[in-house]
Amino acid sequence: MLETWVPVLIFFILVAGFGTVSLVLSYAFGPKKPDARKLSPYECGMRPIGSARERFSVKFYLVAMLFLLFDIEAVFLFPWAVVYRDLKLFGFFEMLLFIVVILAGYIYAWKKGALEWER
Amino acid sequence: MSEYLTSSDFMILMIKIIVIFGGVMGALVYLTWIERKVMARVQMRPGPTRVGPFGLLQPIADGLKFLFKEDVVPANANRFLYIAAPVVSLIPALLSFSVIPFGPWLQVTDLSVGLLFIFAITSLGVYGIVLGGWASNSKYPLMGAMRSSAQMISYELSLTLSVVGVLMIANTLSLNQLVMSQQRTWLGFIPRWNIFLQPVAFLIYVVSAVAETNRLPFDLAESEQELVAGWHTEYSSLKFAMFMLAEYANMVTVSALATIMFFGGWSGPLVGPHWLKAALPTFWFVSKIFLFIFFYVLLRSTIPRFRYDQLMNFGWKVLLPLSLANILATSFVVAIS
Amino acid sequence: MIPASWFLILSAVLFLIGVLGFFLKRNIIALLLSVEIMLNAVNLTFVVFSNQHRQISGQIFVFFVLVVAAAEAAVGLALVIAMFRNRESLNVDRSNLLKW
Amino acid sequence: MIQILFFFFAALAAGAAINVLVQKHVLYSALSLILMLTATSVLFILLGADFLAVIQIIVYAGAIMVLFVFVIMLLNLPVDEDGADRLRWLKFIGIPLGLFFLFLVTATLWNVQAGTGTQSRFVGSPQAIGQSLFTDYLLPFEVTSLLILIALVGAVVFAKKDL
Repeated sequence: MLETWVPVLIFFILVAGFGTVSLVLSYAFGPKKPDARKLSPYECGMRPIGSARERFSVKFYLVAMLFLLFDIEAVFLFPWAVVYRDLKLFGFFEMLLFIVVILAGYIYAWKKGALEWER
Repeated sequence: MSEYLTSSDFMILMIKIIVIFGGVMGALVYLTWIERKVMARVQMRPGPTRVGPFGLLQPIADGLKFLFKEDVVPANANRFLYIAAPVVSLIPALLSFSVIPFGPWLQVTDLSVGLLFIFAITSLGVYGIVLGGWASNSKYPLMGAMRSSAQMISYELSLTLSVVGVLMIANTLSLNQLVMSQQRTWLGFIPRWNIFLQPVAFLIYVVSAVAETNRLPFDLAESEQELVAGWHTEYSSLKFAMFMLAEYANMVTVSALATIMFFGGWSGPLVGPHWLKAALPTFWFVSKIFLFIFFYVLLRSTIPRFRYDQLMNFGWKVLLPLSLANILATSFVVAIS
Repeated sequence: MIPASWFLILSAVLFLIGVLGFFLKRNIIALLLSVEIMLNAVNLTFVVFSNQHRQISGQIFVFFVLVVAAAEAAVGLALVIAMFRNRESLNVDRSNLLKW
Repeated sequence: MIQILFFFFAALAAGAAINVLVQKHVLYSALSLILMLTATSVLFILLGADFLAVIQIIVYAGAIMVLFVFVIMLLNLPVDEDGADRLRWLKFIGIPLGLFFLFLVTATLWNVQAGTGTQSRFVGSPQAIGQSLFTDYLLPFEVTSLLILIALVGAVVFAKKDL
């Protein structure tokens, strides 16, 4: 089975090589005439005000957190789906229970406004 | 070890890798031409015409231009991450072609977990965007990157969940076997494609795929009227081209996955002499992918952009429950039948 | 062929790095990262023994470890955010209000 | 050949793990951890756990670390303020003791050469894992859902300011 992964490794080396070579090429061929204005951050011609790295809304955390927890659920669904033929109705009910419990959390998050983007 | 490197198996493998890599790179470069032509036609313009017949040499001219452009690294950018980000986003995008079956024989390797391998690889693509935006140390890129990554992970979820219904029918994660499971026909002429069994999953998949690849109408990351160009505002020369290449590669990957899972992959009528029978599957596969891409471009040129809150609400409040309901409904039907 | 002990030694090395990180770093996010290193080292051990004993159970446990890691990261980082709101610092030594 | 792969990825994992500790900025630590996770998942493949290797990348690198990176960017942390810590001296005891521990483990394991890890491949296919997970480990699996529920509720409560 390990043999099936060897081509992936070769392909990876090829792709990584391609990426690196194109970086080197653009470094080698491009002209280099930097000046202060050119190297300043893009602000539609204005002088940048303050640092770019501001703090973001906690929304982004909530989205990533919900994604993480539902991703875990999805990960359980994959092995379940491939053996589903053997599990039959039993498998349906075990997954129903699993999903219902997680849906409770989903509804909670919804009710608490974690899914609202506007606020 | 050394006998493996000189064996004919290894030679065949290398030929396959070169054919697939070369073909994919050529196709990606020419996708830009197709996109510009189709968009131009929709807007009653001729599109590129100057370079070569029908502007066919335009992508090559563009490539050369990218190569000879100045390679700017902004002064207060985070140099290492700034340079690494395009590579980080390009590698996963191209690596997924190592498992896609372009035909019964034309596949680099058929992993037993091929589908999940693609999901795993594409989930790493987020980092290229996040790091690109963060390392630029500029406001528009950072906002674009945060938006884009939040959008990508939200829709990645429904993308992953929409596939589960198909897996319940096919019971395999190997992409080649997924295609094989759709070979037969109903009543002798309707192909046994999963789209007829899983229409809801297919709809969810298509919507999520468009959002996942940051294409219009979901290109909130680089909505040019608000954020200039999103996370790659500060990028120039070949680094910018690499981001573009990664975006197009992702587009082809999701189209290829849609074809494999819902449209029978490389299956199609086989006629004619032997050499034609060997070549036709690849032709069918590429044509199906092309149809998807065409649909993408039409979508881009016809539908206006969503608002960001609409987008996130749609993903979390409509697509996610819908895909869960689809899974439960499918499993119930499969269980009682 | 790779002896199982090599994997186990690597796992011990990784676990040790995690432990050291947990003791030596002061940034709370770095502490959480160190915990992830330790969990990962344990995962490696589980897989080695699963391979060794030809039993799938070890790999199933890795699954559960993954869930625990995810839950830990979700709640831990929520705490980090809450803490940062109150203290404007992530140094674990600065959050000493419960201490006397 | 396979040994070379092992050494390369083992060194990569260990080096990346050390780099997590060495880096001053926590974003670099997180990125280094992603590298370590990827290297470990290659080791999983060497051990025949194909499915787990992929799952490890999906969950760890693709979700957990995304969360970390988001939080790091969200808070826009200043560089690690290691300053005058009262636990400075820990370094001088901890590292030697840790190395001693490592020596003990290595010495013990070195003598147990009998078991060979990757002689015949034992593949953790998704089917095998599914069969076991949904029959023998049914109860832990269902309890897992409770764990996820609790984590979700807890995280929402902690992170939302105004409930």
